Amino acid sequence: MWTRRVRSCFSCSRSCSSAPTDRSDQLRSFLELCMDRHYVSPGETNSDLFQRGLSCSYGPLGTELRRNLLEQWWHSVTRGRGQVFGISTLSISQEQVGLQVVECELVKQILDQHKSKEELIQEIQLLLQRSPTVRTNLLTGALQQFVPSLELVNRKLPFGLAETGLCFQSSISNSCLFSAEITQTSLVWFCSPRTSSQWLDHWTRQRLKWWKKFALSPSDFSSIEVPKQELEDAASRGVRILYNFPWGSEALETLWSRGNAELLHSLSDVLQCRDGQKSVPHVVSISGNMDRGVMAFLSNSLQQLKREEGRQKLQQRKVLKLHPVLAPVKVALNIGRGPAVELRQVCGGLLQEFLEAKIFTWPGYLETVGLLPRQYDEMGVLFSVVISENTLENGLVQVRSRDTTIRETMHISELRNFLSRYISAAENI
Amino acid sequence: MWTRRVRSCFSCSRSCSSAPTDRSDQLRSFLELCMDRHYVSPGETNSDLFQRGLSCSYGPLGTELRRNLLEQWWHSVTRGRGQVFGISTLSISQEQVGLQVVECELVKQILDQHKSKEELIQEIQLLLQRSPTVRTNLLTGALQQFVPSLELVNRKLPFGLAETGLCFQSSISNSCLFSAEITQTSLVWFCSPRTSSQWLDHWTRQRLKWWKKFALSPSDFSSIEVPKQELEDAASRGVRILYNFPWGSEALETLWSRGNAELLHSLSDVLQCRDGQKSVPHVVSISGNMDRGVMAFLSNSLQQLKREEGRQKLQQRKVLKLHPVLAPVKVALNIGRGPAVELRQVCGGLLQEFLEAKIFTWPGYLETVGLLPRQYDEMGVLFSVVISENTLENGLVQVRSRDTTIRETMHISELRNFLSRYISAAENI
Amino acid sequence: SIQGEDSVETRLNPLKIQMLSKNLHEQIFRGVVPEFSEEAVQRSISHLQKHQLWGKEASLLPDVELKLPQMYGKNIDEHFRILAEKQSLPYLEAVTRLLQAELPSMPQEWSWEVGWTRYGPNGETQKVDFPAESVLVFDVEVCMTEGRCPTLAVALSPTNWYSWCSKRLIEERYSWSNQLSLAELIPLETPLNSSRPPGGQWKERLVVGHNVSFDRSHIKEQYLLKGSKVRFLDTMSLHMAISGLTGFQRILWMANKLGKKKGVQEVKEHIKKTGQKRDGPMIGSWDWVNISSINNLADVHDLYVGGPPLQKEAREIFIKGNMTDVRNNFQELMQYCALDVQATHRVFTEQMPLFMERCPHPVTFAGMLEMGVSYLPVNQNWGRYLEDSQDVYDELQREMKKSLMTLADDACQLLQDSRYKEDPWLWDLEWDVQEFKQKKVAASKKKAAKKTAGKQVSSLLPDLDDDPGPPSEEEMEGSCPSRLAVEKLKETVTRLPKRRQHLPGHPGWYRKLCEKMSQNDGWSSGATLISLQMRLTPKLMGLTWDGFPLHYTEKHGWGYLVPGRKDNLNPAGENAGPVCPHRSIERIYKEYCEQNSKVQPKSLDSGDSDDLIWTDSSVWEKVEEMSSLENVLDENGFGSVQNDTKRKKALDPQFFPEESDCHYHHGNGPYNDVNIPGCWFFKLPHKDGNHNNVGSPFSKDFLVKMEDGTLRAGRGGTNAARALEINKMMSFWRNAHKRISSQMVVWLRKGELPRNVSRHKDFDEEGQYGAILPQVVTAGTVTRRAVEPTWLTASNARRDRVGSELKAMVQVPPGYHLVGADVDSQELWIAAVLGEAHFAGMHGCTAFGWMTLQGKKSQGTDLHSRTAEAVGISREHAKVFNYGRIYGAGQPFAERLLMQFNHRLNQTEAASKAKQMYALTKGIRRYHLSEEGEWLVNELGFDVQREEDGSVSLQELRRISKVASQSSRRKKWDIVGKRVWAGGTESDMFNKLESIAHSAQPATPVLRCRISRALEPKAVRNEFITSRVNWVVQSSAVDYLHLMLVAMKWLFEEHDIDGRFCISIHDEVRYLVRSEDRYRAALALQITNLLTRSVFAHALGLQDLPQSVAFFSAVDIDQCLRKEVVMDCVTPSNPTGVERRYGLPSGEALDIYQIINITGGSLDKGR
Repeated sequence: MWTRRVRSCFSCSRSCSSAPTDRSDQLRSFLELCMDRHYVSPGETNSDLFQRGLSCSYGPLGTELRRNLLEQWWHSVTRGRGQVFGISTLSISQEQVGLQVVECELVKQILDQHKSKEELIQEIQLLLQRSPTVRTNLLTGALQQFVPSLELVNRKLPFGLAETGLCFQSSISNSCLFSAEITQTSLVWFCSPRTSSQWLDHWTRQRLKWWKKFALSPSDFSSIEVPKQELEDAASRGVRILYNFPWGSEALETLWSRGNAELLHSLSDVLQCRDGQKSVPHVVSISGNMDRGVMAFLSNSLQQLKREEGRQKLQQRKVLKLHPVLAPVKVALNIGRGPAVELRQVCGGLLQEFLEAKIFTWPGYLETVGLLPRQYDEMGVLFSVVISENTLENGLVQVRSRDTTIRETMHISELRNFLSRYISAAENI
Repeated sequence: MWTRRVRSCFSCSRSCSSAPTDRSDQLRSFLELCMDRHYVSPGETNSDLFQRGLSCSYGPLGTELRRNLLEQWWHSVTRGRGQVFGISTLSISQEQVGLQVVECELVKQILDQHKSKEELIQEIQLLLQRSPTVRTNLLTGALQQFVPSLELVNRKLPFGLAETGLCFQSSISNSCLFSAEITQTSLVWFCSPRTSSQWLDHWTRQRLKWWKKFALSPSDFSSIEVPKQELEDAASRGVRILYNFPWGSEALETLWSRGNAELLHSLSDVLQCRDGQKSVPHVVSISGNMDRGVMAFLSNSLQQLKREEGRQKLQQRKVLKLHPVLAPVKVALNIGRGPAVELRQVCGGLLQEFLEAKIFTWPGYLETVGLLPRQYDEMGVLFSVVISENTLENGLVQVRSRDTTIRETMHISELRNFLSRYISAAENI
Repeated sequence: SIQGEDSVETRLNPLKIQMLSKNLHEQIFRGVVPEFSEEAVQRSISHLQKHQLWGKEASLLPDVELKLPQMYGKNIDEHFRILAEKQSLPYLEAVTRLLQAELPSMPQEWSWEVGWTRYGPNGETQKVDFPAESVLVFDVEVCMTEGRCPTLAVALSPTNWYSWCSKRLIEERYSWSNQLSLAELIPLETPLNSSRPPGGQWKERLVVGHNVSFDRSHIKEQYLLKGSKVRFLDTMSLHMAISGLTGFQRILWMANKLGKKKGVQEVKEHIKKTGQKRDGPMIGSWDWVNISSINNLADVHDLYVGGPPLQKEAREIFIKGNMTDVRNNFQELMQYCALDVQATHRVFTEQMPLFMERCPHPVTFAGMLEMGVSYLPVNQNWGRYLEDSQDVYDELQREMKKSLMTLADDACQLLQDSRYKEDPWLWDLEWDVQEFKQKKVAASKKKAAKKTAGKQVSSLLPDLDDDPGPPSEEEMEGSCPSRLAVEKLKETVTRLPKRRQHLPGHPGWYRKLCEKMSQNDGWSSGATLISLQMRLTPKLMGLTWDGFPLHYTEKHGWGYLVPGRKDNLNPAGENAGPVCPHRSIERIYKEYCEQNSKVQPKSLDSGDSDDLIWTDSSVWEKVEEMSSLENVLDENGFGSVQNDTKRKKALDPQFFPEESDCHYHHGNGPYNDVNIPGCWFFKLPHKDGNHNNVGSPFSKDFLVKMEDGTLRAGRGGTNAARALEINKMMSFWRNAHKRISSQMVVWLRKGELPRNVSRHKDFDEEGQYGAILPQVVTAGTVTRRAVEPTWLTASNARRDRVGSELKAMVQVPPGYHLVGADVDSQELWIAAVLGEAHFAGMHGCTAFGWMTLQGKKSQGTDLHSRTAEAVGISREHAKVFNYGRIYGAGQPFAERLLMQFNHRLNQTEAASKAKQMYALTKGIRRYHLSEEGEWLVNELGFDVQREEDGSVSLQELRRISKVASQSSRRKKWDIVGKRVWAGGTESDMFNKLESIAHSAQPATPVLRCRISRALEPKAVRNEFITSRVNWVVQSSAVDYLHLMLVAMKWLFEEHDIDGRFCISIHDEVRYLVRSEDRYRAALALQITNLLTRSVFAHALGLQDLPQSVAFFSAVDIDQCLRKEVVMDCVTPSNPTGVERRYGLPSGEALDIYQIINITGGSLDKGR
């Protein structure tokens, strides 16, 4: 008789009792997974950027995940209420603070001109004055769009301006300038002073809800009021939306109730001759770091299931249980036993069908990219479909679910519909 | 009897017989329309950027149009074939050419330090060496992703890497550095040297087809081989996809058959000790300027219909006949006669329904943003729906089509389905 | 005004308890100086010494010097009589008018017209603004399915009939606003579109109705912030006061009415519920059934009026029908409503004399009128609260569902290699999978699979020859062959059965959790049907009890498996079904032990988990439930004592024979009829006793066990634990949201608000201001306590309960404050003062009284600390015991509670602890011999050991009884006379309570309100004693409240304090007061408390009052309703607290000294 003693013990990777070394092990294994499974491009500098919540070079799956995330953000913010308008502002401007973009050649020319020290300094200063700056946030651009947008809403409050885009950061370490970019999201909400605190609460709830919606364990997302001493200049209140990474909490999104000082400042030319001060709305700004968001969802959805097999062999099943809407690859097509050419043809047809229905499909049937179920699980692929001999005979395919690991038989004609409905159903939960 | 003589004269704004002043009039009126209808943010510098095919600050409709265009590009390139992978690379790198990002404060510190001229020059050079550079194209990043991607395709050719993102340009005019950003699309295609020219032709055909698909008058899009003398260093052949603007043709997308020199260069560390040269694939690069693409489609879809009213009054109907897939606003909801509160409630419900179905809807029923049919036409809104008394009684609504100006009666329950199907049908033509 | 310690004002009684300062005592007790006998003082001192309380230091309070308002009458009781009579005079006159009236005859035809119609004596009709008479019998009907707008109403005055129809009834419209405005409510005092009475004068008028608070909530003027002087009399409350039934009696009454067959079943069910055994209480006397009834109008009518029964069938149309149905049956429904009015009138006519006779004190009547006009101001934040709470609730629900779905998904993995067979929880689920069915077709010939070429030679770079180049133009244009291939294959779909199988590849249990995919939009994927209540959920979570996996059986409910059983390790069972993996269970438990040996076991008594802080009503409910059992045990005297323990032994599973027992684990079991190889089955403990089955380990009672780690999730990591946490967070809103969101809020327009609100600087044009009228039944229980389902039972805000900030959503309009206070340990003091009057007529003479007055938490001399210390439990738990005892709960209650607090306690330990506690507090039962007994003892020349008071112990009694039966042929001698308690801190109190309860006509000691006829000894003899004992204290607390209401009304009127009664929740009163008058109102409240306590002291002949209870420890001046003025009411739905979210700053909590400081001790305006 076939006997094997198996004990399974479900344990989450985020168990709190783990020692520091455990944690760094966890982190390393997490980063390796991200690189191995094409979320993040390989390379130490790159994974370092990723880990610090900065933009890094993403692999195909990471690129798609971030796209999906940004798409969901955009949809939830601009489509959730009628009065939010998407805008797109420039990432370089003519203000002379922060990070400036300088044409390398021009500097070299100046340095090469054998002028006096004073002239040199003067010329360089002139050059700097004429050089543009890259943005560090999306807020400034949105504030400048306040006046043109007023017409859009017939001067009625409240309304909001949404934008996503790259922002730049600099930090100096070892006297070396370290520049980095971040994929930011920004909603700038204009409202009456009386309601600004309520709106801050409203948006906090909405945003937190949004993050939780896609999470495997939503309780890792939380919001926290910014302590008084950490408030930025203009802000009267601030809230951070945090994700509890295994190595500590980090802010994904920050909401500020900024009053109207900055808006007043940016309106200074327009308002000069009017008694406008009073009627300048208050600003609630919501800005998110979607690079860190990508990391949060990857970290959140990684489930490590330990199972002890009979002979003391410890196996670990890693599954990236990304929300169906976020998961970059929805389905993988593979071939099983049977005549390869014909099976591949069927797969090609299915691939076409799925791609047209905008279902991101992994062409696992091409021997170039075929993978094992374990690998698909680590990639977070929702379903892997096996087309085999049997399919050619009676149209039946095997569909393995990432979440249950169960293989279900389905008819080929019903696959696309099943997948579409599965994904759209998940969106609505 | 109601008599009105209407004469409509379909005439394209790009009629060739127009005099130069006519053209600049046309251009001005086109730019005004773009600004008035929230495609482009107002301001002269901004419209100047737009006109030059550079990124500008977009209004809500322009933002959405560019999003739609990029989405279509992405879909067509990455989903069309199995072997194209989307990637996302960094926009700043450590190479010391072109546009450098410098921390303003650091330069000022150096200049303030009262050092000797030599020291000054040295320090500034050092600073420049340590400062990162912003990218001017997406190609370089893609070439760096070649090696990690090889694993993805199990070392099989051909395959491609797709990316969209901001790139930066500088031009020096009046000894002043003029920096600009462009929304670029890039497909970098790796293939065998043998097939590279074929692939160039293939992609030219595909790309041109794509542009034409969304055009009102497709013949304004064309492709042209780059003359030998204009070829870039490495390239053996080049093709430009042009749009014939009223003020002349400009390139929307450029395809190069680049050989393998650049790839070899970027692989130099990896390949050092091997005889790799021969087996390094050739590169076909396809890079597009989507800011100019936006302008091309806006210009292409603007139809100006003159009509003479009874008493010699000349009216002009301007319609932005954007392709249903690209049109930012698909439908506008308005209220007609009847109890405003209840009608607004119905509109609110419809708005929710449409937004959930991802149909961008203009909440015209809010008195803040309600517009006239003429204005909707100028915005390129596909349909405007009027909810009135009648709707409350029997659920019937009036649906006015942008393209036919005809008002059709429809039942409220069938609206969403009608819109969805109208849009997706247009996608497949 | 505050005097130093050794002032001439300071007065101490002989027991060194500080009394009222001299000036106050003189003003209140009018110079009557209490006198004490030396003997009484000595008796008190030795009693206190016995309980280690004599000589304890007590610090003195500063004296209070206050000029009280002019008082009436000879003494304080007369003062209150005069006040109450004056306040209720116009209403009593109205009552008289109604009672004396010769009623007009009922109209035959009702007028189909919006608004009020008056019917003349000859059937002529006239449209009027509202009925003008000063007294009305009134009934409103609402078509429930169409919102809360009143539909029609009938009123009857001594001279005319009236009818009222709503606009929504008469005018047909497509849709109506779901927000009610004043204009849509029924006017009784003002014309349409006006909120002022004609002539500007509000008149004192009386409205009578059955459950009139419901009708009141549909009356227009009642929503106005100030003005109306209409008062309400509720025939249902009058009935409760005259003939009310206890909860248990109500069930018995119904049983009796419904006839033997059905009735017996109901009783059985009740007995089962309350955990009694088949030989439970024998209800000996059923006399009370005929002099009482349950509360509905038909039965009340039948009781007081008799005659043909009321027809209530038409009512169904209002409950289930729509407006069209009402229109179609208009005349009939009007008639129905009018008949109810007529019946109410008849009931009232019969009740009123009875009520006046049984509750003779004018304060009772005046207090009930005042109680009937509660008013809760709300603003736009109410809507926000409802939205936020529901939103957060839905969010949590989704999260919980998600966690559970993940658990289900994860468990599916056990299907592989049949690993589920070794799972300690999931081994007995249905793991079968189905075969995929397809219509048969001839098998096509198999094509040989071509082997693909061997693996590519691994090299860094690609092979350039692989690139086939771009597809040709034709390939791109023509229809793709692979698409065709797929389309072709799709045709085989015809071979599938029409009805698709539902997830054939998934295990049976999982299949049941998934929705079938259908064409409609609602389908969602995954195990969406799973819920916490399902039987498999605890198993999916891998719940363990003290380390043992949970297991469910049909017969015994939830329990757990303890490994190690050897007698049923029968290998034959292999094919019979799933086999228990007892080795896995062993391993699980071993691991648990290893883990726990590392960690210090937590204190068994986990302390201040606030789930144990029950509301008064919930403690009483429990006591009442259990007391029906105890009645018999306790009151049938010594005879049954032995029997009782015997019976218990036989029935309680604890006393199962030892042989089948598990040697290392003690619990509720084992139940060896559950035959699981290798394991014993133990049941989870149940709060109502271990013979009850546990239906779900997620019920409220197990929350504590989860918190202390007894019950925990064994796997699924955060998912399971989080699901449990969420379950807790959702509990409040789940139970309450229906009631809360259906609260009827009426928003007032600007013109309908007083000018001081609409012109206040904080008035917000965009805000909303309105009110909720809680539907308070002024005397809703047999103790005449008020009853209302939402506000009177609302718990305080708790950090982990969604929506529990409910009370704080009652928020004042601009320019107003809420002024109110909790009566400090009201019931304890009432009980204590009764005992003191009984024992030595001195404040603080009993140990219990002394602790109530002088006890200090800091010195451990207060009641709860004492109990806690004596029994070794937490102070919070002790509180529950103490209240329970005073409510009349006996030892078995304490036993059960002890075991519930600490399940590791076995029955013997619990019993001994309970016994110890009761001996210390309540004391020991002693017996006085009856005349017969005395005669017998005398005859037999028996030497009896007696106490000073002549009582004998139980042992002594048994001895006498034994001797008596031996020496006489008579089988039974009735030798027991009075039973008393002795030796405990509370013995005298209980003796007093019992003496009241046993008296022929039990009445409250202060206002002399008699107990319901259905509980008088005449009707029930010696039964329902617990209820009667409880009634003494509870009903006196109601007297206390009525006294306060009367005093407050007097002070408000006398001193022109602009405010109104808002609500009273148990021992708490709140008034809505103009902000400028708030400190004077606070002083008024303090004086009210002083006078009320003094009435109690006066009525009990004490003629003095201890300083420590004379004033409220604090009066709260606040802008919303909350337990403490500094509470921020942070909950998951209000995460930032009320201050930040709603802009509500902390209120002030002022003691008497602070108030005197602010007001200068004067109630006068503009001091």
